[in-house]
Amino acid sequence: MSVSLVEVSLAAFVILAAIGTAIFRDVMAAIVVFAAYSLGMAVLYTLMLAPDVAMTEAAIGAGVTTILLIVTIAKTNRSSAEELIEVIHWPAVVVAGTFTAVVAWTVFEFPTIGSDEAIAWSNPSVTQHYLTYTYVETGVTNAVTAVLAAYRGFDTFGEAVVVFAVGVAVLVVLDREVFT
Amino acid sequence: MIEAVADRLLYFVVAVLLGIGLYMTVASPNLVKKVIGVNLMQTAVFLLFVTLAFVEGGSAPVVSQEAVAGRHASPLPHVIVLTAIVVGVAVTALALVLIIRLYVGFESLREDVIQEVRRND
Amino acid sequence: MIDSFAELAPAILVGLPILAAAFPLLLGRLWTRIGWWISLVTTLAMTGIAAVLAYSVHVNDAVHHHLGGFAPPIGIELVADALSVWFAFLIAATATVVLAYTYQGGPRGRAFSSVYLLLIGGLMGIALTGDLFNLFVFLEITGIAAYSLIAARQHRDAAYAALKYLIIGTVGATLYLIGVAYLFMATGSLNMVDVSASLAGGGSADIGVPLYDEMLVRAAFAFIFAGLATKVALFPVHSWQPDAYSEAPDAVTVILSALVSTVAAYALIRVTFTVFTPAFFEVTPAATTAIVTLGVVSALVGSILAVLQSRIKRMIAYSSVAQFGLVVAAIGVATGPIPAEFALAGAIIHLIGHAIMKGGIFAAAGAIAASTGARTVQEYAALARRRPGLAACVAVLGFALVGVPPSIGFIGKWYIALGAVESEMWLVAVVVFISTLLTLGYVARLLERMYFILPEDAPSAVVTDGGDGVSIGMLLVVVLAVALTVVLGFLGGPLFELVDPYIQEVLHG
Amino acid sequence: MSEVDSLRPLAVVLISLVAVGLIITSHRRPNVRESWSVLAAVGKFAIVASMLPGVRDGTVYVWRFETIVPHVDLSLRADPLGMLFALLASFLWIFTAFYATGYMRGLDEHAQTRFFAAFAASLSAAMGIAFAGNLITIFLFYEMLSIVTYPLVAHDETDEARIAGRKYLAYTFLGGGVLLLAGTALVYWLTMVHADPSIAFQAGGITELVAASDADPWPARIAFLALAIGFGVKAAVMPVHAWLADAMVAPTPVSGLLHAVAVVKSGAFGVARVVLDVFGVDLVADLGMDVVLAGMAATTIVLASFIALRKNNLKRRLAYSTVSQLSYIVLGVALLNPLAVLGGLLHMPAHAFMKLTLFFCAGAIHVETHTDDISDMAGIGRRMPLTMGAFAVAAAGMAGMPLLAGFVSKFYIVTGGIDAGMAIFAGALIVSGVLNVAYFWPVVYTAFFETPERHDPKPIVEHDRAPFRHFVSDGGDAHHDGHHGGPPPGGWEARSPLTESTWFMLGPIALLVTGAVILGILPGEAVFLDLVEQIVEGAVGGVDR
Repeated sequence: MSVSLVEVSLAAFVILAAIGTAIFRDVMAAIVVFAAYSLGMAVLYTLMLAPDVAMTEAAIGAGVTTILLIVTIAKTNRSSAEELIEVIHWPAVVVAGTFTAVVAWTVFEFPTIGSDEAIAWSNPSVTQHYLTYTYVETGVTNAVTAVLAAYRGFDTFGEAVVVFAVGVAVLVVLDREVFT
Repeated sequence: MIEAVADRLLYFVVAVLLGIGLYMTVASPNLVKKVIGVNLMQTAVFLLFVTLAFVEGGSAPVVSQEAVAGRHASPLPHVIVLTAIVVGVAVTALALVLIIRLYVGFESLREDVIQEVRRND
Repeated sequence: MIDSFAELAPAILVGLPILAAAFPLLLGRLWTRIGWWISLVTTLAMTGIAAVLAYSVHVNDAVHHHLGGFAPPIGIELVADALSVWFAFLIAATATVVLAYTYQGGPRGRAFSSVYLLLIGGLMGIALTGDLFNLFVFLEITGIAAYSLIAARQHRDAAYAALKYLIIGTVGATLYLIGVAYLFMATGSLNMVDVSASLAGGGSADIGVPLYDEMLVRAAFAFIFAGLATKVALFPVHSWQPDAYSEAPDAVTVILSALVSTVAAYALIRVTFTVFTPAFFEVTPAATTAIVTLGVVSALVGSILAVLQSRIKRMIAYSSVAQFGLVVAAIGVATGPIPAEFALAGAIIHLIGHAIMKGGIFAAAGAIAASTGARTVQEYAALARRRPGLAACVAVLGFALVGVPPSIGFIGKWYIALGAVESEMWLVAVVVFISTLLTLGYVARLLERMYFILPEDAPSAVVTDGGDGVSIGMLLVVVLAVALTVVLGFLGGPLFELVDPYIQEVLHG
Repeated sequence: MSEVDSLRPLAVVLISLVAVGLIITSHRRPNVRESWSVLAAVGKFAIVASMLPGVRDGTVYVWRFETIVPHVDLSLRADPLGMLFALLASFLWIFTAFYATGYMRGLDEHAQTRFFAAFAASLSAAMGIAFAGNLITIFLFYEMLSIVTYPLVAHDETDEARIAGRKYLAYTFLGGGVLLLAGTALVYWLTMVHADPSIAFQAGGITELVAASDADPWPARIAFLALAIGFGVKAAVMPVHAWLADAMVAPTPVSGLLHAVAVVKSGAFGVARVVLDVFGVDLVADLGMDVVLAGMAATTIVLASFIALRKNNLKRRLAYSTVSQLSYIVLGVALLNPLAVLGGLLHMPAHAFMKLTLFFCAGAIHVETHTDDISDMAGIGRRMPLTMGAFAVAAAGMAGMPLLAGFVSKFYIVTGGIDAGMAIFAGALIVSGVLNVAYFWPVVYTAFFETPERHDPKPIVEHDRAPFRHFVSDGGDAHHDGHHGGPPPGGWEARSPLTESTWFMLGPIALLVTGAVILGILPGEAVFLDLVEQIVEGAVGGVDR
């Protein structure tokens, strides 16, 4: 695949934003940069043919998460920003760098992006089954919706449970009761 | 080599983002930034899934009404990511509530300060 | 009759506690203690269902429940086989018993009941699911419930322990998810059985050649192992566990120590043997070496750290790090070149045994703290005079942990040691035996304090009056754990028979 | 040989466990409590004795329970070797039960209930070891014995007692938890190669083990060493003997019964089981392990005798004597020759009777006069004539004086050693005999032929160095009395044997020393010789006397 300029610049943007999030000492600044990062990711997802994911990321990653973070800062404190940039923790850089290097090393063994020979795409009983029979079996044209709601509805059930669990968990953590 | 990298560019982006996220989780003294670090790692994994679902010259996974295979991105990784995004934000919410409670208890969000206080207990 | 019921049972086991979790909140207005009763009814029903399911699986065959009627690898399945049913039963039964502890001992709120049920549902999902991504979802449900249960103790240290666990646990889950992504890239599938077949060259991917020597597959195993290792609390990613166990409310510690890491270790067994299978390790002996090494190091370091602790709950928590090290080492041994049935049996039996023993010890520690206020080794001085019954229970459980027969601790250790000998991994054998002495180191220290300190030497700061903090329910949990620990110690043969079908299946096809 | 299913072996184990419960529940009424001990002791002996005729006729009483691990069930078998140990320990417990009552009350000890309960429990464990039908079962009871004797060792709750207790636990768990378990696992694995695993005791050795060790002798050798040293820890074979001397801080009945009869004998008994019934004499010889074991035993015999010479505290001297004498048993068994095995096994009862007498004497002296050190005992024979008389007889027996119990067993070991062509090891016995005289004679001499005024403070070999002496010699129960014991001003008063002490203690002493004499004069009349011959017959082959 030839890499488009858009893709390269977006890649550069998210990496820079991520670095910014990591090094800005002011938490508020980090949050704002992180929100920009999420938006960058959402655009990347769109490029990768995942509009559903992109919309969710924009709404939840860039939206809800940012709001939650800001509320937290409002309830606590915004770390004083005498210096712009965090002190670099070199041992952690080595650890994280090693981790990145190991992952990058395995990446060379990956199928190339977008290859139709990659088994993740060409598996006849999974991806190809969804792409072929979704409408016949479920009556939905959006395969993502079909997988989400029908084929792997149990995951979605689990997802709903997670949300419910966090709701109740917050009650426990804050020692609150409802409906009393 | 260059071609091998170019063909897998976003995967390398994933590797770099994972590293940055891990760095924040391990090294950030501020608890809020630790949580952001965890989020960064998660979004990197999302990108990994979305990228591996991609197919060259394809379209979004909206399928035809016939039982014919079209050239669309694989829907399964997208579903995984959708679920994982929601799970991730839920966990983040819980983490932030814990952080607020910690701030009430320790009057700080810095891990080193909290550990110092705990040692002195 | 039983067969058709067994077909449904896995879905009921996972769904029931989760659905029931809504009711304590909804019906909370009616009656303040309704949450506890809902939990009790639910867990009792689950125990019964799990027992019937276990019986059915034992007599007939494994049950595969296709959720929504979509057969794997298209859909998700729940699998109740000769391994998972026992863990399902362990989860349900332990959840029921620990309720006895919470009746008086708390925490009690309605939200607590909900989260408790969600925890059980999450654990049940991990035990029964046959899908790699679905496992991740249930890991997260379990995690969220566990984090908040720890923070149910309204102390700032508990919140800190919960957040630490949350961050490490989430990173672990993320690592696991990366591993799943790699496996998906290699096979295009998420169903455990199908992925396993695909790795062997067949399955839905049907590539024709085994994929065991692919970098993708090896990296996938490394990530999944690393992710689950954080959940199991293996050294060096164990650091959340001592904080979590010692800061959580006592009842929560009991359920955490008995089930949470246990089920994570179960997931490790499941992934190692059902998904990757011994054939993978034959091609990748380095993986065996890595697992064994990490397990062994964890067993040694955990024991040594346990000896150094002064607070009881921390000491027992580090002991868990060590015991899980032994379990993981045994898992590693079982993947070795010489098929070691005994090692795998040892890992499974020691896992179950550890759940019973550790749950019992933590329950005893909680009861002792409730009645005397003693929470450090120092304060346990002359405890045998003040609380002879509880002290005796701690003594029995402690010796069981060391591996003194007759006890489930001995049985587990015997199988692990025998497995190490069988597969001629002498290092593991030596470590199993050395860990006996180290375990004795911290157990004996505690027992000596309890039994051989004259009352006048005992610190006076301890509350010695009353016994009002202890309820019958607490004692029941302790006594039950002691009884099970000893009785199961006589049943090593039958226990082996129960898990043997699974072992034969994964080791000999 | 026929096997008969029977509950009697189980009853032997359980009876004192039941007594433990009764002892604890009747803790407020000492008389009732002590009568449970005595009743259980008598009952236990009665059940053991009831099996004796059957066992003599070749019957083996067996009780089996659930499979603990695949192919191994929890089983108790009353075979001749087990009977030997069980008979001995249960018989001597009767005396000890009386003696302990007198001793504990005489000193008004604390925590008597715990003491008697743990005591009864250790007898259960000892019986379990005696009758265990396989390595797992014996391991189970071996660990149980370690645990229930720990409270007895640490009984005083002083720092010294606690340290001794820790040392004891560490050593016994090294032996039990680590080496025994490792050895058992190895044997299980070795026998698994050719057939179903088998770790049940068989007179003459486990057959499958022979085939397994033909292929590669090293695992079998390591298994043998692990098992032999594992049991050797309790038998106090050097270099794993150090716990025994420290454990002498325990009350004397403990030292007597447990550290001269039940515990240490269980170790020696275990070694005998391993040599005779696990590996079998032929395999041990093939593996070349007989020389190793015999070498360790012979070294222990001589070295421990030398150390005993240097001990001033009477109980410590007795303890090192025990270390030395136990290795007689191990040596006899290790020589593999029928006569030597006979002698070794016969030394079990012989040593038990004599050493128990000696400990009871030391205890009686402690209770009556609070004297623990030999240097303080000049002329004490006047004060306690019967006690010291019994002491002199038993000590002579220890040294191997003819007509006493020790002579017969030593005679067989030496003869067997020469027969087996290992005269050098037999030589160790002769040397040790001389040393026995050297360390026991001064005690007797001091007691009877010296007075505090005319006491030669310089013994044959110098005592421990002064700076250490106070601590080292502070064994026994010294903390109960502010002073250090020793003769009252003006020397010991003379007392008649009838009034020197309570008959709770004197009775057992008198009976035991009589027993030691009978064993020496009429070995054929006491049941032990026949029993031992039967064992040797089954495990080694005919005894040609």
